[in-house]
Amino acid sequence: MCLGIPGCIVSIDNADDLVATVDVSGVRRQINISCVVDEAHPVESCVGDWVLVHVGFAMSRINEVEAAETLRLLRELGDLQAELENMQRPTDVVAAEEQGL
Amino acid sequence: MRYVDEFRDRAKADVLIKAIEQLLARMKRDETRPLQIMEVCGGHTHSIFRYGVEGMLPKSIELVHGPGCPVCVLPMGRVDDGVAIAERPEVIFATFGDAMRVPGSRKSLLQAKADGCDVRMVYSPMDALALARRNPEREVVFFGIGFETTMPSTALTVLQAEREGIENFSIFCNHITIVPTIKAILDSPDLRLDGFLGPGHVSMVIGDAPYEFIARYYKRPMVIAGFEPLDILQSIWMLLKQIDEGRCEIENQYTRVAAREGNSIALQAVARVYELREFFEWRGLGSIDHSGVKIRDAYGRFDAERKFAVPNARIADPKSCQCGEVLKGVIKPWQCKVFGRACTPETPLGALMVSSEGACAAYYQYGGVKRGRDEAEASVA
Amino acid sequence: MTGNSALEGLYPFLHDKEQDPAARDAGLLHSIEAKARESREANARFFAQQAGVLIDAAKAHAAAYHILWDLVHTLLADNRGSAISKDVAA
Amino acid sequence: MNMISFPSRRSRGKVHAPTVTLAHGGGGKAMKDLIDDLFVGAFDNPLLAPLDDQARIDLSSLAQYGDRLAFTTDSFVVDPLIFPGGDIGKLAVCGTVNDLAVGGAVPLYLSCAVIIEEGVPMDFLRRIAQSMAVTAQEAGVTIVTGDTKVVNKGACDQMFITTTGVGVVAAGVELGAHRARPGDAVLVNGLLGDHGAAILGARGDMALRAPIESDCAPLQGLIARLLEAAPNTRFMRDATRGGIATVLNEIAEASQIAIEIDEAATPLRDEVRGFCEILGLDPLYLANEGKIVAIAPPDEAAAAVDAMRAHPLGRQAALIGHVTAGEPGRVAMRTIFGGRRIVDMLVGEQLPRIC
Repeated sequence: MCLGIPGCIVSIDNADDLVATVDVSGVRRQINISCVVDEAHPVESCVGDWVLVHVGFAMSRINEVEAAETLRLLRELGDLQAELENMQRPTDVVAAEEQGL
Repeated sequence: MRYVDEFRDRAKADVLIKAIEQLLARMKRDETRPLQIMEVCGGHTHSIFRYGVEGMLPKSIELVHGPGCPVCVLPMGRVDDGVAIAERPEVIFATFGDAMRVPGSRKSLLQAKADGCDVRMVYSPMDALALARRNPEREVVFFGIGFETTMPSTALTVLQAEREGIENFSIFCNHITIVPTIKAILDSPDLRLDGFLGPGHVSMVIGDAPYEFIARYYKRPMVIAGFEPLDILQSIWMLLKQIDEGRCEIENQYTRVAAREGNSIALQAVARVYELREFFEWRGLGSIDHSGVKIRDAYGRFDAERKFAVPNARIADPKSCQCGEVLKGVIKPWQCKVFGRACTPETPLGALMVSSEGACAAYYQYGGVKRGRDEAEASVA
Repeated sequence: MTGNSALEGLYPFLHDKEQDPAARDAGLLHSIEAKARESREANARFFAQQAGVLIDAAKAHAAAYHILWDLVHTLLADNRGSAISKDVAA
Repeated sequence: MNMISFPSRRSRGKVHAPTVTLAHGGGGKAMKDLIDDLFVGAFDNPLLAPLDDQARIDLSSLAQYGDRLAFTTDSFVVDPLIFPGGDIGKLAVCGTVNDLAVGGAVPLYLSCAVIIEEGVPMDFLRRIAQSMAVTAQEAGVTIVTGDTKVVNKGACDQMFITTTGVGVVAAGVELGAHRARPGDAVLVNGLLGDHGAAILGARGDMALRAPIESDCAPLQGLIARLLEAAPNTRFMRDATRGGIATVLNEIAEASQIAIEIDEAATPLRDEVRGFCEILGLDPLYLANEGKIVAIAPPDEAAAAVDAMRAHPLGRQAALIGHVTAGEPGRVAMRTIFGGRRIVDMLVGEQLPRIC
């Protein structure tokens, strides 16, 4: 449901109708940005912003901090696993040796 | 591709799979049956099949593919009504590509186009409005389908048409809401689901408050999930942690896109243009109260159902179709009597075979036919 | 209008105050009646629109039956069939 | 009606009308002028010049190339007729040349039948004829016979072209879809899906602007290099409509083997990826007009890839997978995410989706 893709706003084409152009991996398309423009984000400030595009509308601003945080959690999980494995290795080796005998 | 490729990273997938396996190993649970997790959203179903996520998961986790494809659940009668509008000589009928193949009782829009109707595929409702601007002597009707995610775009297009004073544009409104449908699934007596992956893009519009009842009254955990395969794995892991720790909460994995409070501009546009229907018919699930919207009187001139008399036919789902049971996770697609026989993507009987988002079509397309049967045979033996 | 009231409009069931049972039953009744009406109307509309087709189909059915009946009797016995079909026609 | 025979020493006619009319298909002077001016002028060669009802080709001249005649035909309809990276004329030559070349044949002669809707601008037609001439030269083929028809407005969409090609297969070259064996390598000669994306983009329905050009190109040169380097190549096919997914399924079916490809090794242009992500399309099913899938035995695979990479039309050639002994007829893909999915035949046309 609801195919959406991150794109970067590269130009404002019509500030009255809130029409902008986004770039998705080199492909460009005009979209409507009225759902992501408010007092905190006036239309002039939108160029360079990453948005989630759905059926020609920017439906959400992509939160860079949150994206980095999600990835950081995953990295930590990976580090933790690696550490645990390191700690377990001696017992594994012992177990293997016992089996070998 | 930024914000995409990072979330398709294979090394991180391995980490999550291992974490899921470890969690499962120490969890206290009923070992006689798998944990059933429903991804409500068709976008998730698509990603799961597209990236082969299901095969990476331990056997003790079963993904149940939910009703979250607005194209699939469109009842035949509504398709017939759309075709009837498209058949009017003055009409240009603009639609998203995936609605073209949905069968009506007489024909699909694809067939209507072959029969001479002016059916155009568009990417955005705004493109349909542009068609109206360019063709002032014709009536442009946009086939409004989609859940809460898509609703605001159609509403904003209506508001734009009003601002510009465009009179030859209207919406054939079939927008539906997923939240009451989750409730309907939770209310079904044969429910076995252990938790939900929440629809990330619906959530970016409505926020996470509307799901609270799932945790509070139905005591099921939910994790609002993004659509990249890593998002899905991480959400499953978060869900397992909730189950393991005995929590039932609405958590959000997709924080980079779906803010807790949703998008108030989008919601305001929705509230301005639409009002709730008493009930709406879903293919496979029947009539669900307050699960669809129609255009308010104030915008009645943009409502294709008022502009053109539609037959408003009701056509029952085929009796042999077991989509409802598949949707609730009672049976798997391949266990349906007609799956892959009378019901194929070329000649779909049920909702779930209609679009590639549908659970049955996905199984069929990505080779679940064989795998499914093998598993079924193995479980019998 | 805020996002919150928009949500209330979209999902009234989430914002239901503690309803008294009578009001709930009345609501339920109303919903059932609406669905029944809808169904009755669809039925009536169908028969109103398709009456001609249905009658034609019934007639065609009857005619085919007569031909078959005549044929069977012509083949199996003498020409008794026509007398019977006359009876039927009468 | 075939091109009419005229006395061989004659002056070439000239077209003065700005658009094609029914008279240009009527068999009279107008038609002669059209054929002379647009086609004979562009395709100029000794075999075509006499404009007899047929081209006559000396058998002994064919025999120097090999021991079997290859013969193929294809019709070309495309919307729009001119697109980034090509036009219907270029497509009509490349398509037939490639159909011959993937069978191991040296493409030699083409025929060209054109159906034109009345009202088509003469300059446009001239451009298409020129494009065919240039592409034919590039492909080393001669257009030796043809036919022109003009139909009423609305009876066709501007222009349809049918080309038929004749080529010769060298002795010893044996290619067949049934010859794939477990262990064989699956190769492609470059970035996939460019043509499909370019055409969809050029139609403008989805209002996407993408710097994607069709890969439309004649591949006889690349294929000759490939066969030199890997003489035991089992099979080749150009991955046109239905994309590589369809070709792989056809091979798996014909050879009763399984194929497994690796998504990470599958060459795709960033813009094509973006295009597919926006519209919810799968690039494996997008059409190509200058890409082949080749099945090579394991010991020749590396040489085949190197040979293709040394050719301008194969710079991004890649080994994308292997033939396996799995379930016969099954094509699967190891995804970039590490999962495995089935790559099935497409049901109907691929449509953009919102959900």
